[in-house]
Amino acid sequence: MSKLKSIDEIAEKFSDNQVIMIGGFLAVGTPETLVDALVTKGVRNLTVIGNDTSFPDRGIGRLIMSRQIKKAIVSHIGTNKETGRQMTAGEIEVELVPQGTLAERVRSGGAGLGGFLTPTGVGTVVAEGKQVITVNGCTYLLELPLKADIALLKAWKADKSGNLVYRRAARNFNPLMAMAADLVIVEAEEIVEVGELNPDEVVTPGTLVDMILKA
Amino acid sequence: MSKLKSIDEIAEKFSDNQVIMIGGFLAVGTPETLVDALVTKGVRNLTVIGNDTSFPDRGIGRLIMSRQIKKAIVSHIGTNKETGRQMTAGEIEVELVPQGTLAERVRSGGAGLGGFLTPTGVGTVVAEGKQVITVNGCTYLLELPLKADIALLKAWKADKSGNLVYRRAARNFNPLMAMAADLVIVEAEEIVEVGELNPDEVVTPGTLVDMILKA
Amino acid sequence: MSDMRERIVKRVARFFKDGDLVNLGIGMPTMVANFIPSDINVMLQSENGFIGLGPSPEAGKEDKDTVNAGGIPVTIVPGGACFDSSMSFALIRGGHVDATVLGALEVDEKGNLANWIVPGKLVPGMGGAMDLVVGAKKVIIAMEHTTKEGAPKILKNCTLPLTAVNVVDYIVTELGVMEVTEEGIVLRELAPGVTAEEIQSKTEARLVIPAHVEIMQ
Amino acid sequence: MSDMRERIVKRVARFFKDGDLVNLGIGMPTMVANFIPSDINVMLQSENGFIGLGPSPEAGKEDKDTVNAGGIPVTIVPGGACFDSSMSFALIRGGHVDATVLGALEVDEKGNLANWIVPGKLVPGMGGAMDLVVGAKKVIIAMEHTTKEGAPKILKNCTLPLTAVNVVDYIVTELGVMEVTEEGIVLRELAPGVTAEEIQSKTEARLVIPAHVEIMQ
Repeated sequence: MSKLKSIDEIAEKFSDNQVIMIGGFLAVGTPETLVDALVTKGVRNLTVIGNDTSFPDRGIGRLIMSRQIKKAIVSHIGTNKETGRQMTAGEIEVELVPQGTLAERVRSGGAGLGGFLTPTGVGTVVAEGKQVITVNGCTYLLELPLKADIALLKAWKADKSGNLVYRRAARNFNPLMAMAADLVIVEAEEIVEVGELNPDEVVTPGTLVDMILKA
Repeated sequence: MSKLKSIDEIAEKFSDNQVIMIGGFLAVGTPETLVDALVTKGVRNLTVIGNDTSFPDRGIGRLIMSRQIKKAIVSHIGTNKETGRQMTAGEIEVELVPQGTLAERVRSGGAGLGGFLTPTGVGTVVAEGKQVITVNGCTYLLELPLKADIALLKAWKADKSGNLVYRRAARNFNPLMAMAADLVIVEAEEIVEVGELNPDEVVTPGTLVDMILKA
Repeated sequence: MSDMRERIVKRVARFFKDGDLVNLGIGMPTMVANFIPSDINVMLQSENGFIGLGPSPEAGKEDKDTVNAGGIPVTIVPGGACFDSSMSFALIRGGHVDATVLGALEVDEKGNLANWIVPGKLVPGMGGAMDLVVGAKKVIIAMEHTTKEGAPKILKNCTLPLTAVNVVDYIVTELGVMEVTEEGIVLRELAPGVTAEEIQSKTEARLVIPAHVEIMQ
Repeated sequence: MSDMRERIVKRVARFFKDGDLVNLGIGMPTMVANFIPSDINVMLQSENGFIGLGPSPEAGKEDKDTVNAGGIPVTIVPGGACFDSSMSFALIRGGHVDATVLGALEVDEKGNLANWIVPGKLVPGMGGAMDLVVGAKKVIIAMEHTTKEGAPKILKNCTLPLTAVNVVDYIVTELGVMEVTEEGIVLRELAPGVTAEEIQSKTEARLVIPAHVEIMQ
């Protein structure tokens, strides 16, 4: 069965209350066409996991502006003042996670780990409510995995079986999220035939990808 | 300062009692020239971390035969009967680690994590002496990171600044070990100028590599 | 390959669905690859670092870097992908492998599995087996029903050191197909000419025998 | 750039050694790149996913995928390498970054740092700062010595929510260079024309002043 899908077939998968991971770092490496489809469909009460809430007119920032997000799990909201306003007003919940911890939590979710010990955040508000574990005299926080119903990813090239290659700084969270969601949807700048990618250059194996859209 | 070194310059770094990680899986992706140098120098009481003890005439297997190893931390010894004999006779210590746990322990060491929770090994002898942690109703073992004094790695291509590219199944533990040792020594099949590798194809950034040998 | 083994691996191959990612253990499980139905696309993972395990290369065309987890030269099919060992086991532990097929020394009613060590004798190490059986969505044991001496291998309780607890989903032997459930080991299929009494007589665990048991094909 | 800021970033750049991997925070720390001595090779990491951060591209040659952690178009120098966010922070947390340069709202005698949140006002989020200061081998704070209102930022105890505990190694301001040690904050260098009394008067923490203090260059 072909993984190449129309935007309508993809939009069918969206519904209220989903947990959605969205690749990108300040919208670089964010699948804007897939975000368009989320905005158009108007699903609500989403929990969104991503690096940041981007800018008001790009990526996750657009879902903040359209008020479709109930909770954002991100490392940074400083580039989109509306996120801070909604948070302060109690309109949305924002869980701020150190960027390295966020990346590792997504990786843990995808890798079947129950969590990991990190020195990051020890002695700060990030430690609140978390188990503190000492190993060989060093203190760590136990951080737990993140998973999602859907991952929306951006790739540079995809082959028709879903093997993905990324480009420069547009890689960021995309390969991690490809592992951590039940349904993985990719927007690719270029789609090539199976066999055209060198197996050594593939970053995300096609088996992880469910649906592919030409950007 | 050039990272290109002679085998003699490299051998100077070896000494008794070191903890050495050696890349490879059944000797595929193992730097045989660097193992040669270890054997020739005859350093003893080594702790070796690798996937397996290979075959008697290849890779880590040769260090078993030459009796330079005090302790092996590996996932498998079945292809080298001498390892089992030495272990049973109490001549060496063998810590058998599930392969995925071994890979993750090396990764943890390199990534500055204090450990991770894995479901692998729960309810088996692997769990003995380890902390068992329950998260959201699931049971995990706390596994601890591994680090080494030296990592001996094999790459397909290296540029002169140490950026590495691997080939096919020869990648295995090499990129993980590149992160987890104080001194990282690489044997490369081909050495190219800085700038010849596409930044997107580099798997191990050159900053991690200290010494490079032409295979 | 003996008829007995061929029957086992042929049946195992029918567990797979189109699009599945499958990891086959060393030995008899490896042979399952030869019987995957041609109308479905199944990708094989080799835990030493790639997806897209293909057939043996022609003589003289072996590539030193392209081997399976047993060190045997293989090929990578179009659409394959290579990765490091942490990614390989992230795929395995993370539930991205749809099925794994492994041999066993012992299996028991609770789905416990022992297949990596015989104390005082063979200590090869667990390799990737512990991760595979914990992580794969479906764990299929492919083995001869009894030991060479005729002793049962499907037990009430495993006696050997465990590979993992409560992980086995299906057991396929030359006598039949069994499913491990909360209610115990359910007999799902019987090989042609084998009776429920016969398979039970060679099994220490009590088999749950439904009204309808299919013929194993 | 003001003379004051130029003095700070020039001095920070002299902390680096040949072969160092360095991560520069957003704002004043970014400007340090322009003053790295030409006789050493320093690679810059951009935590959004690469090593080999280079200068801005020529106008019209911007590449949408090649931006720094502030989203500004940059270039990648020959010898650069790209990776995902977990690798980026494995490098950072794992101690593979030799130095990081960041601004601060407050630093204290114990090397505690507050630079990510002003309760009730600015809540941008910590981004990668918490990982960077915990993981980098050397943490260098580059900041103006006091607030715009003239209040000390180098305190006995931080009052704002912390970024991390006991992580700061050096503080470089327009007035001098200080090292955080077990014995407290030691004054290492004074800017030309600045006296120990003056820098202490603008610092809440008690400075340890050795017999010999260099002139900051």
